[in-house]
Amino acid sequence: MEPHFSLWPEVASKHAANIDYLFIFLCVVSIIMTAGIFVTVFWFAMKYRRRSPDEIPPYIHGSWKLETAWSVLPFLVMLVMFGWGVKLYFDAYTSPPNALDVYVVGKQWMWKVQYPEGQQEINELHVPAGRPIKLTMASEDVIHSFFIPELRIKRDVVPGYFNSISFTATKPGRYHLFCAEYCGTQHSGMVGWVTVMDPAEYENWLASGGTGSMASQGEKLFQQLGCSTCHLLDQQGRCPVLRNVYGSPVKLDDGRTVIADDAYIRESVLDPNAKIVAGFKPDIMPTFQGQISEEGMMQLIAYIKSLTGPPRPPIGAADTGQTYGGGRFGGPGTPENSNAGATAPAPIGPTPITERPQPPRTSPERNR
Amino acid sequence: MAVDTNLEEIHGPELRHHFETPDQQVETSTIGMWTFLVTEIMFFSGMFAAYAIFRSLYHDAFASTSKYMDVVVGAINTAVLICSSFTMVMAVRAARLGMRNMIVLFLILTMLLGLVFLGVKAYEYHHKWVEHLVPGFNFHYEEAKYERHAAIFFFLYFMMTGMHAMHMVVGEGLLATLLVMAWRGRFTAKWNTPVDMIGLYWHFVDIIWIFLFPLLYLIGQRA
Amino acid sequence: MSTTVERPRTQQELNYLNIDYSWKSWLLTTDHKRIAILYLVSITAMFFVGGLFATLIRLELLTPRGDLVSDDTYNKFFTMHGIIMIFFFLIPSIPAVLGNFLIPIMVGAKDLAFPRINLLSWYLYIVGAIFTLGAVVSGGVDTGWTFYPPFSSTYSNTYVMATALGVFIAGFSSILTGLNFIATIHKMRAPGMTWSRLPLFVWSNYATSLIQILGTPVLAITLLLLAAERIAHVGIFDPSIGGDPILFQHLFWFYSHPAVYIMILPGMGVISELVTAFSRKRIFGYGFVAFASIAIAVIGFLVWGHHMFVTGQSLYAGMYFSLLSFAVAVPSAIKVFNWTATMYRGSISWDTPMLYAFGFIGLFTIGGLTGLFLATLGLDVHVTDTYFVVAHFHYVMVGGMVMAYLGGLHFWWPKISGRMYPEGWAKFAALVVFAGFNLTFFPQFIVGYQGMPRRYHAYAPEFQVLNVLSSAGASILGLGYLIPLIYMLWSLKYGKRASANPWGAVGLEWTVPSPPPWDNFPQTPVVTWEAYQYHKPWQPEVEVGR
Amino acid sequence: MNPEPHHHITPVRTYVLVWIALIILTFVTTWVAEIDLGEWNIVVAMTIAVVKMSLVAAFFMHIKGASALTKLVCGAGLFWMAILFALTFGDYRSRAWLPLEGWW
Ligand code: HEA
Ligand code: HEA
Ligand code: CUA
Ligand SMILES: [Cu+2]
Repeated sequence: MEPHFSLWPEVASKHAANIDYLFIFLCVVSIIMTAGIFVTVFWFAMKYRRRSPDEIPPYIHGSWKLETAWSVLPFLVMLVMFGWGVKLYFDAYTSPPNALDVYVVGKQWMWKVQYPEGQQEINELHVPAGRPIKLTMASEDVIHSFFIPELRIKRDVVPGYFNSISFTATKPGRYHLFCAEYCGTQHSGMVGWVTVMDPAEYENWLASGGTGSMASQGEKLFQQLGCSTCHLLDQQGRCPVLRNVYGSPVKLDDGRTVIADDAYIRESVLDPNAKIVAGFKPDIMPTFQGQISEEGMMQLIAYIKSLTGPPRPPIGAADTGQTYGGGRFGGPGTPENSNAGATAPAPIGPTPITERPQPPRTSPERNR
Repeated sequence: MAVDTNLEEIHGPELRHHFETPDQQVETSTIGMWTFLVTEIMFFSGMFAAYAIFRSLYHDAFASTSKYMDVVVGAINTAVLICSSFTMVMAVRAARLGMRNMIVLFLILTMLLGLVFLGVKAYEYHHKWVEHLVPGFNFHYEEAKYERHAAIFFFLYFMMTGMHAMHMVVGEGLLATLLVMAWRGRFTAKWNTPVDMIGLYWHFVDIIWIFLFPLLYLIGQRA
Repeated sequence: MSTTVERPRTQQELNYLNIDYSWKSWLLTTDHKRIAILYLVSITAMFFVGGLFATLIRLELLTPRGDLVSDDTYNKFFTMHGIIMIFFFLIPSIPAVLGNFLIPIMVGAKDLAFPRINLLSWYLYIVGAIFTLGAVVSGGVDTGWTFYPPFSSTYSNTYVMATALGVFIAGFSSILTGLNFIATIHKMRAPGMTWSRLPLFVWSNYATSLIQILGTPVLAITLLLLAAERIAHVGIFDPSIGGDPILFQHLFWFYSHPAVYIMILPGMGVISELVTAFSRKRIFGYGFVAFASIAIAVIGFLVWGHHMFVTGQSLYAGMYFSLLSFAVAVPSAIKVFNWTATMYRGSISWDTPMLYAFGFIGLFTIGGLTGLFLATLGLDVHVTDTYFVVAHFHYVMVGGMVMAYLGGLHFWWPKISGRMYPEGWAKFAALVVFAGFNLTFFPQFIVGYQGMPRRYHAYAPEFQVLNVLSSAGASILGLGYLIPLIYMLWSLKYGKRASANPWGAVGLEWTVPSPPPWDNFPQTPVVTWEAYQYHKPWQPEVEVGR
Repeated sequence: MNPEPHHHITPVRTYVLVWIALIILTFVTTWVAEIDLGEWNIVVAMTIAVVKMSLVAAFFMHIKGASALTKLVCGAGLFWMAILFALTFGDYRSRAWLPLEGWW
């Protein structure tokens, strides 16, 4: 991209425009306040400047009325900022049900992006214009932060957490992707590009590459790791059947009900005893702590997500020489999520806000 | 820390030059000491908060640690510390009455009880080492599924009781100073601020333990 | 016949400076005024060390490519800049120098409540500084001043332990200063010096002390836990061992947000003194201004989560932290409005300290208002961790607190040193600082909103223009700081001798000679007047100078 | 006036009674822990601890009869500790909440 100088970042989504309006509102308030104070100070300083060394100015005690006015009025203005800010905050951090999923893993010092269809990219993100996108993000090592200034969105990518963010880019173009949370030596090199394409182009791009969908890679992993020996696809094995589990409520042995979302599956793999499905015994499944990278984890989740509808035969064979489990740390039991299950009352659903369950989707719909 | 807070007063009954009256001096020391105790509360609250969060997140793992905690020993140690608080307050009372021999007697008792506490604590630490319960250095947890989270418990256990024990050690040092001063007959019914101040410190350390005991020893006893 | 006759020193002329010249009399002093001088010297040194790193940062950022130093080196620069400036310069600046010197005099006491603890806290500061500087010279530290795990606990292989230990120790220095002030203000006030007659500088330092004693211990324990985690590779922050990195952020900001008020409240106190003295007016709404300090200290403890809006903290927690952040802005607003109102119908002189006060009011307002941008949830998502934040906090810390510190230093310099500084140079320097400051940091708001992340060693080329402006400003600013250093030193020997009350200001500190005698007051003063009694002839019932 | 400088002397009897109460409470808390009260175990344990703390503070540390200032300082410590707990827990507890239905 040509370096060009501008004072305003590009506006590439509706949300970005909304943030700009809020920003402008605050600027206007601030300029009025600052100018008001500057002008008053200098006006007083000139008008009442000391004219003789032994001047004695009048005694002014204060005024309740004024004090009340200049406490309450600014606070009312601030309440507007507050409410408006809350609205846009929830916009950025909750995703609409029809959002396209993209999975992002941050590690020192690169961004790895995976699409359910199987494309993988490094330091690049391609998205169609006009469609809501939901990024599910995890970190292999330290805290990073996924930041696209032109879309005015950002969220930390915290090890041990699945944080997510959603946006709908409207303007095709190439935009900066920055890591905004300090993460060590090449923090400033952990940058990339986001390409917003119009939907047709995006379809072409999607079709052009890929080594099999995330779900199929997840399936390979499912077999390599030996999950498939206990979690039989279509009949009850030693462990629960996973078909149609994703996004639906699961009854636990302690009577609670939780929704099987990304975070729940992640926890169940890394810390199998944290939540035991009703009717099963604890201690059967070993922990996979340290054996699955965050990318692998996301593929597994995509696979489990794809297990919908009536029973069907398994896809494809196992051996592509892909290795998994390279992460320095496999990731912990998510404090966020174990807590979620422990505390939230069933009807509301224990799912962290960032991980709202979505209706299971099949691949065809995605390729539209 | 506490040593220094009180050095101020340890140096002598004479009125220091910047005070107007002895009363002012005593009141100032008192507020200083209480303020210091507030900083201590905040110091420990950081750990208590961490403890509370993890206990709520990993409840079962935390409860599973209880079988490695000797409740009887813990309870006895709690009682020992309470007794030492009692002897301490008796020393303070004796100081207020200016009874030199009683001060000395009760200070010695307090120190002895404190040492018993520390001795028992050392025994417990040793036991934990033998049982491979020292995270980072020597940790192996029987129930593998709880290993990671139990390690957090024991990390907090050692941090909290360790910090508490450190305060006890400092307290013993302070008591020793008091003892020497009392022996030399420095405390009178008119001036005995150091006994009072260090008494406050000692009771505070006792209070911390009053919370540590149920939080660390009694989580999963009912199981 | 101009032979100077050495007059025999009489008892009356002895002051805290010339009473004894030995090293021992300085290093073992328990006189609050001498300890203030010890602090003054040490924090000035630390300021220039921090400033050196700032200079290197700005040099690197002249070009988009990371060409001057390597990325690791740059990371160490901003870390050490932040740590030194915050923990070893700004936090002790006004409290430990001006507060130490003035609070006992202002309340009519002979010394702080615990003089030896006061000396101890200086030594703790020095030991902390030695550890930190030791880390700096042995290779530095690169965690950012915020020490976020798991980077700091597991990944960084720099001198994290030594630095954390340094900050830990300096923390106790800060705690002891706060404790001393609280005991002093409660119990050492002269007869008649009621709470409603206290100078606002004392009020604001009282509020600061509250934060120091209530917040700093939490920082101490947090760093201790972090250190334990780093040593033993077990702990509670690193997620790979079951911990939670966000818990660290909660504990860290529980201290560090209130700490930003440690870094502004004393400055607000100074401004209240300056505005009244140079307008010869009672402060408008004394009760409100005094109470606002306490309100800031208390509410300031309820807003720390606004540093964590994008971390994965619950969105609802984000909401209450945001709302409370707006609430804490109200008392700051009250102060700004009251200072302005104080000038109304005053008799305003344009001496240097007042110029700094003008600077403070303007720049703090800008810094504070941009704080509101950051407290606004949706907006913070975009600007957090960008240069917008960097600009915000330099506006409040450098434009606010450093300005107040310089203003206060000029105002009380005659009292501290017994000499006047050169007014012309001082005015010039104040203008240079103001101009340089704005040129340095205003462009950063813009580049921040455009999306330039902070802690970046190399950046996208389109950000260069604004960065060059900023670096240019920084060199002007650096020069602006150098001038006062030079003329202040110069004035120690060549400055005009100051009278007891060169500004015609009221307040107990102006009733004692300049420099004050070692125990401040020959007899304890009895206070019979309100604070800022500029409208009546000033007849304190204390012996002036003799 | 501030009662602290001229301490009045508490009878030994009071101290002994408090001491006995503390010892008894220690046994009670140990004993109650063995009974399964579910969620209430922790509540009971903490209540007893708070009672014990109050006894030590009120009688051994002479908060009872101390100046208002001392009480205030002491209360401030507890209050700030409560702030730390409340706002931190507020985050952890509300992470699982969903936005209101129909936000979109
Ligand atoms: C002296 C230090 C200081 C001070 C006083 C403040 C004051 C404030 N700060 Fe700032 N802040 C910092 C130092 C300081 N800050 C630092 C160092 C950081 C970065 C830390 C890091 O990450 O490294 C930071 C970061 C920071 C953040 C986090 C940004 C991020 O990382 O995403 C936020 C978010 O809410 C914030 C908010 C505020 C607010 C609301 C105030 C308020 O107190 C301001 C109140 C004042 C005013 C509002 C101005 C006067 C009012 C008026 C003139 C009235 C008129 C007003 C209206 C009509 C609305 N600050
Ligand atoms: C008290 C606090 C304080 C003060 C006074 C300053 C002062 C300055 N700061 Fe700093 N700053 C912080 C606190 C402070 N800062 C903090 C907390 C951070 C965050 C760190 C982190 O991210 O972890 C930060 C980060 C920070 C950054 C962002 C780095 C990054 O994110 O990559 C920058 C960049 O411009 C910067 C610049 C400056 C400049 C130019 C000054 C100037 O005001 C300094 C002026 C002083 C001098 C220049 C020295 C004295 C003069 C001379 C020795 C004369 C010779 C010099 C010349 C002629 C040039 N600071
Ligand atoms: Cu990754 Cu910064
Ligand atoms: Cu803050």
